[in-house]
Amino acid sequence: MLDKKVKVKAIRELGADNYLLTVNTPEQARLVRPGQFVMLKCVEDLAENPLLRRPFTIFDIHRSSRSGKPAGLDLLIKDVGVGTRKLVQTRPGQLLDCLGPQGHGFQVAAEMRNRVQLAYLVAGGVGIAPLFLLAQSLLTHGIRPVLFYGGASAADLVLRENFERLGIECVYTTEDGSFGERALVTQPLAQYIRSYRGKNIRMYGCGPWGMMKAVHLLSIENDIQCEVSLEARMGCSLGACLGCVVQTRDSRGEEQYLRVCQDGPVMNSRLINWNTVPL
Amino acid sequence: MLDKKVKVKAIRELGADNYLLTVNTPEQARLVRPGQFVMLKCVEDLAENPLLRRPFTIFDIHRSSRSGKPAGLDLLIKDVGVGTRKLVQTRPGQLLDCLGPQGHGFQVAAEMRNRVQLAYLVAGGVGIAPLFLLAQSLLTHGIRPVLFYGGASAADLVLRENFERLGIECVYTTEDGSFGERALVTQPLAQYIRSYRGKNIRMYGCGPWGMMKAVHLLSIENDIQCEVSLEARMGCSLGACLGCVVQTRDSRGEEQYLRVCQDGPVMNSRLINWNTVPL
Amino acid sequence: MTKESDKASFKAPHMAVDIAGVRFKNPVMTASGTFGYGLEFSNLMDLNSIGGIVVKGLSTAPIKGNPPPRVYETPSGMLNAIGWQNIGATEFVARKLPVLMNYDTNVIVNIVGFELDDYLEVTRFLNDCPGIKALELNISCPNVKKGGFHFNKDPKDTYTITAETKKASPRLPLWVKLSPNVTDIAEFAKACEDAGADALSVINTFVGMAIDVEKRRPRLRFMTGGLSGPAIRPIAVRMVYEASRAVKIPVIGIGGIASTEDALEFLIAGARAVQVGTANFYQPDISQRIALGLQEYCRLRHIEDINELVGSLQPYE
Amino acid sequence: MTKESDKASFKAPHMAVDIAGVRFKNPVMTASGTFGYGLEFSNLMDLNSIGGIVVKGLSTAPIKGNPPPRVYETPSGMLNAIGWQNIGATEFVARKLPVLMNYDTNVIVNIVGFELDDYLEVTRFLNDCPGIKALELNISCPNVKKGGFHFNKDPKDTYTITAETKKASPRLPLWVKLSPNVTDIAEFAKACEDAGADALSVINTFVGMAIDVEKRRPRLRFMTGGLSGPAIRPIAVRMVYEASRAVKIPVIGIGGIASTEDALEFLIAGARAVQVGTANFYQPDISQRIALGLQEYCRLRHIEDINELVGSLQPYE
Ligand SMILES: Cc1cc2nc3c(=O)[nH]c(=O)nc-3n(C[C@H](O)[C@H](O)[C@H](O)COP(=O)(O)OP(=O)(O)OC[C@H]3O[C@@H](n4cnc5c(N)ncnc54)[C@H](O)[C@@H]3O)c2cc1C
Ligand SMILES: Cc1cc2nc3c(=O)[nH]c(=O)nc-3n(C[C@H](O)[C@H](O)[C@H](O)COP(=O)(O)OP(=O)(O)OC[C@H]3O[C@@H](n4cnc5c(N)ncnc54)[C@H](O)[C@@H]3O)c2cc1C
Ligand SMILES: Cc1cc2nc3c(=O)[nH]c(=O)nc-3n(C[C@H](O)[C@H](O)[C@H](O)COP(=O)(O)O)c2cc1C
Ligand SMILES: Cc1cc2nc3c(=O)[nH]c(=O)nc-3n(C[C@H](O)[C@H](O)[C@H](O)COP(=O)(O)O)c2cc1C
Ligand code: FES
Ligand code: FES
Repeated sequence: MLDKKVKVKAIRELGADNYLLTVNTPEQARLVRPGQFVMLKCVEDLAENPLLRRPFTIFDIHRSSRSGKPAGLDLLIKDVGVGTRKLVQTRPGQLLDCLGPQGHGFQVAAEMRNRVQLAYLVAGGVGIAPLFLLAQSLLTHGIRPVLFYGGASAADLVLRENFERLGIECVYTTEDGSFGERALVTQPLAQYIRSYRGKNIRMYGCGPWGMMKAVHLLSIENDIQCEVSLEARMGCSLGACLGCVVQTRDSRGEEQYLRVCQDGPVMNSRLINWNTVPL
Repeated sequence: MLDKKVKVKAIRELGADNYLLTVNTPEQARLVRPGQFVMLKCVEDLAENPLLRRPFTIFDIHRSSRSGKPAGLDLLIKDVGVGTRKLVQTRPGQLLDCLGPQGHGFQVAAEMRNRVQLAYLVAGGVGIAPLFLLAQSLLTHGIRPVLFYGGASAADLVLRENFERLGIECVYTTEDGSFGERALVTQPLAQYIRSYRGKNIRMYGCGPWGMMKAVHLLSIENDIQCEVSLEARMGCSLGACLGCVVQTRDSRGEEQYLRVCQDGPVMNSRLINWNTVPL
Repeated sequence: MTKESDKASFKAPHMAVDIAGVRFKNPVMTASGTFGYGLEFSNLMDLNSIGGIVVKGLSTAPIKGNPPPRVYETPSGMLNAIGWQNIGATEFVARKLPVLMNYDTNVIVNIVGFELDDYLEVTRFLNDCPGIKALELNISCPNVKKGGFHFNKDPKDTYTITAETKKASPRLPLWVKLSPNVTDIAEFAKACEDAGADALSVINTFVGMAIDVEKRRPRLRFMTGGLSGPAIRPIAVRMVYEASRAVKIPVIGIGGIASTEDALEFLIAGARAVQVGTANFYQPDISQRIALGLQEYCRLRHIEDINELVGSLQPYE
Repeated sequence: MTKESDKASFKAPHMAVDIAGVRFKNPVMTASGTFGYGLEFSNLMDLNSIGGIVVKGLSTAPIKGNPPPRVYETPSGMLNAIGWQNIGATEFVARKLPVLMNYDTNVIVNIVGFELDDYLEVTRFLNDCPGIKALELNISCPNVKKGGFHFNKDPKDTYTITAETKKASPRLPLWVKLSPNVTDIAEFAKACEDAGADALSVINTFVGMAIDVEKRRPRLRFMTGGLSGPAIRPIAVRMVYEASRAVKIPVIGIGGIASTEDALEFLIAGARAVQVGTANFYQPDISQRIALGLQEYCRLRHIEDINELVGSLQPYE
């Protein structure tokens, strides 16, 4: 984990208030594991509002076009409030405070090769962000990812071409039917689970609390290991403020608050007490 | 007085942290009298720090190059803190909140023509700002302005060409002797006063409290009417908050607090209790 | 959606609130000391658009106020130590009130004093003036050396001054404006209610201080000043919540309101109406915008009467 | 300029301060709850660069804390209702303290409890642990339903708990951390001094509240939370000024410090040292930067000893 002043290399509008922000930071880029995030703030007066940095998942590692070596980070940012608005209005050359990579990412280990055949990646909206590095990692380990990507409307399904370019199967759903199936993303997911019963499958999800809860329930019903990436309001991302906790239950059923920033953001969905109020 | 969202037309660096900011605002430009000011804030989130707008004197009326009609305002801004920094970092096209023209300006009346021969304009640093429109107005009324312009160093004597282009006499002083006489501005001023004794003279000043106090004392010694433009921290500029007051004495010697924003910024120097602490 | 709620979306929501028998066309007012005598803003907004104007604190005779510097900006807030400079109640009634009465909005007068008798004198005088809708007793201004503030340190003193002032204003409703610089605001709220106050204004400013580290001098000549602005809003919302639960009389929420959403926080916490203060300085028409914004909020959510919002906070179980 | 002052500009200024017999290499510490157990920041700054680290409030046994959401950002500040989640003093002493002791900085432990006995138990335990330089008695955290906060509502209770805790820590200096949610901080400061406190930490957070106006629910699950950050700084500076004038024991200034200049305000107001809180979250090495900044300030102004600044405010006559 490093704290760097990084330069904005590019900022691309993706529609539906989404932006792809690329920052130059080779040292940080080299450390990234799938599912990790960085904390960003515009470098101006330290006293600017909002005070606190904001967490963003690392969508992809930006590589030098010449050497192919890690040169920076691609971040998907949806403009939803005052902090994100400032970030999406930055221009190339501007400096950002960037702390990371932070957090506990997805478990994709060498021993999964040959044992796990399929991985269902489930995304809602900007929840797509952690799944791209994950998909690449799964492919490296010989595991076939299938993407289930849901949004309110076609415009919300940003960056889907990136997944298509990996040559993986992608299933899209929208609430208004403007693209893919008119359904919640869990509907095709449930069908796939039924058709591929018997295979050794893993599930990975990132999206709104309600969607993740539904994904978790499917994983329980079908006895599939499932990891989800969580969101929480963060103070520090360092494990120090204890502001970002989620209610969990350990194997003995003991309630405990775990820190999304350090014990997560990716957690086994069984750990989580899904009957709590999200942020 | 109007409250407008105005567009930055140009911003020019003048050196020594000074900038000339031009904003488009024909309606406001038409109302300006010499010595008046506007309250500016970058239009972003209303909640941005600093919260309060900042006062800036109107240096000149920017005129349409085609019609010659008032099209906007030229403002001299010195970067001294967080609010001015934000303003000098604006770019053409950006919007500012602009309230004004505000305040009570210089007294230059038709009846002064033929009665007053000379006007001594005394400026320290950005105190030059109100004197340019004043100089123009004096010339219109057939009164000869002489400018006494002091600064720490040559670089502080910004926009002096504008006065020279009016064809008026300009006397420069710097503390380090890098331009003009190495002196306080009041030294040549005192000499001029001595040499032109007998003429009907007026004095007008804008600059640091200490300089204005010295100018005032010279005016008293020599029985010259003197108006100064004052600075104060302002809340509202509307006369409502009573935050911007200066301690004054009326003709009967009664102490009273007058509002720099409405009763000033230009006041007869004899009104002011110069033994008080400036902001 | 039922037909009723569809119809409701076409009906303008009911925005009026009642405070001690006085009708306010909407729950938005401007706070004392931040809106002058009202007329300073008449070119910049429509004074008819808001429920009321609370004018600058008035004493019987004019007060000179504190020496400058009187204001200083702090993170998301400002300090002020104006020190009750005002033109005096007589001058106000003679020159400002007649003009203000041309507007269709309620005029409330904030009253200040050094000793109990000062308060009673100005109260008796104003009680007889037509055009004033209520008096707001200011015992919470921290910016005078000897002054009403000492009535807001012990609930017993608060009780006494409220009861006495109430007797002196038989015609006009009496609001008491409370200081946040206390351990338990509910205690003071109850003391006012018991003493006959008709409403509470919650809150005045926090006592604060800023220092020029070069000169090693206070930024304000008076040394301390009252902290206002968005910085204090979270504390103000909490105090409104506590005060409004402690009493039956209406509470008017004040402190850092700068947007419709801010105003809604106070209403939902329990305020019957709100006052906008410091924000008037940097956005002179903000009170009008908030009045419109509240109406829009209700309209979009099919809330027929803004009073439904008051105290509608749903705590977690 | 005399020759003396010319020479002084080459000498490094004396930056150490003494608090109840303990030497701090400089007056900058990190505030409890905002710096974890210190080690979380060891990759991001040099822990040896600051005078001390006040670790997260500890109880004898671990505490689970409050349900989320626990934090919410407000203008120039934040609300938190962590609720004393901590690993317990035993675990701290076994696992964190030995690592912290490798650094050349003072470790201070903030202690929390629900009842007097809880405080005494953890105090007795920590009093015997080498590597701890002082205890900071936290009776001012507003974020637990039943908890030490009630000891900071009446100076008599503050006196009692301070006196009892002091008896339980014969070896370690006892600092008492005060709440700003009181009418008169000087009264509480004096109660602590009379009860034998060795120093005062001024201030903890203000009780605040924020509301989600769409859901009409509190933003924090606990309903209220503690307001910290630059927003509260002007009030904190004033309280440090008042407290330091009321007592002879050292006062440690806390509240919204985010820059060297902010720290200087507190020292000049009367603080012997300062603690940096919320700013650690958005600028993890800020305490180190402030420690350096204070040295630079003294050097440039030929101040030979930082203690000269303490309480050096020049009020206007
Ligand atoms: C580990 C992690 C990874 C994330 N990755 C991404 C990402 O890759 N792309 C992306 O666009 N967003 C991501 N988010 C969410 C992002 O951090 C928030 O959208 C952002 O903090 C909102 O800041 P704001 O100031 O714009 O919003 P605010 O004005 O503070 O709030 C606006 C809205 O955003 C919600 N919000 C605020 N803070 C958070 C938060 N920390 N997490 C979730 N929602 C929040 C609020 O509830 C509110 O509805 C991530 C969050 C976490 C915790
Ligand atoms: C009527 C009037 C006309 C002015 N005209 C001009 C002008 O034409 N050009 C120009 O550059 N400046 C002018 N000023 C000064 C300008 O308003 C201040 O420099 C500005 O407000 C500082 O804001 P800041 O946020 O950058 O500084 P801050 O960070 O708030 O403070 C930095 C420094 O500026 C000083 N300062 C702060 N506010 C004021 C203030 N209201 N007046 C004077 N000094 C202040 C402070 O004492 C401090 O030393 C004028 C001021 C007034 C009252
Ligand atoms: C410059 C200024 C002057 C004030 N004068 C008065 C006053 O005369 N009487 C009063 O009761 N409150 C006065 N107040 C307090 C405000 O009415 C209000 O209670 C306080 O500022 C909090 O609201 P805000 O945060 O919206 O400003 C004054 C506030 C400011 C900033
Ligand atoms: C997230 C958080 C947790 C805190 N936990 C504690 C604590 O355990 N014990 C304590 O005495 N103070 C605690 N505090 C209060 C701080 O130590 C400090 O007094 C307060 O935040 C004001 O300083 P600041 O404005 O610099 O943050 C906490 C503050 C925050 C923001
Ligand atoms: S964000 Fe501070 S502990 Fe997780
Ligand atoms: S700035 Fe408010 S009265 Fe002058």
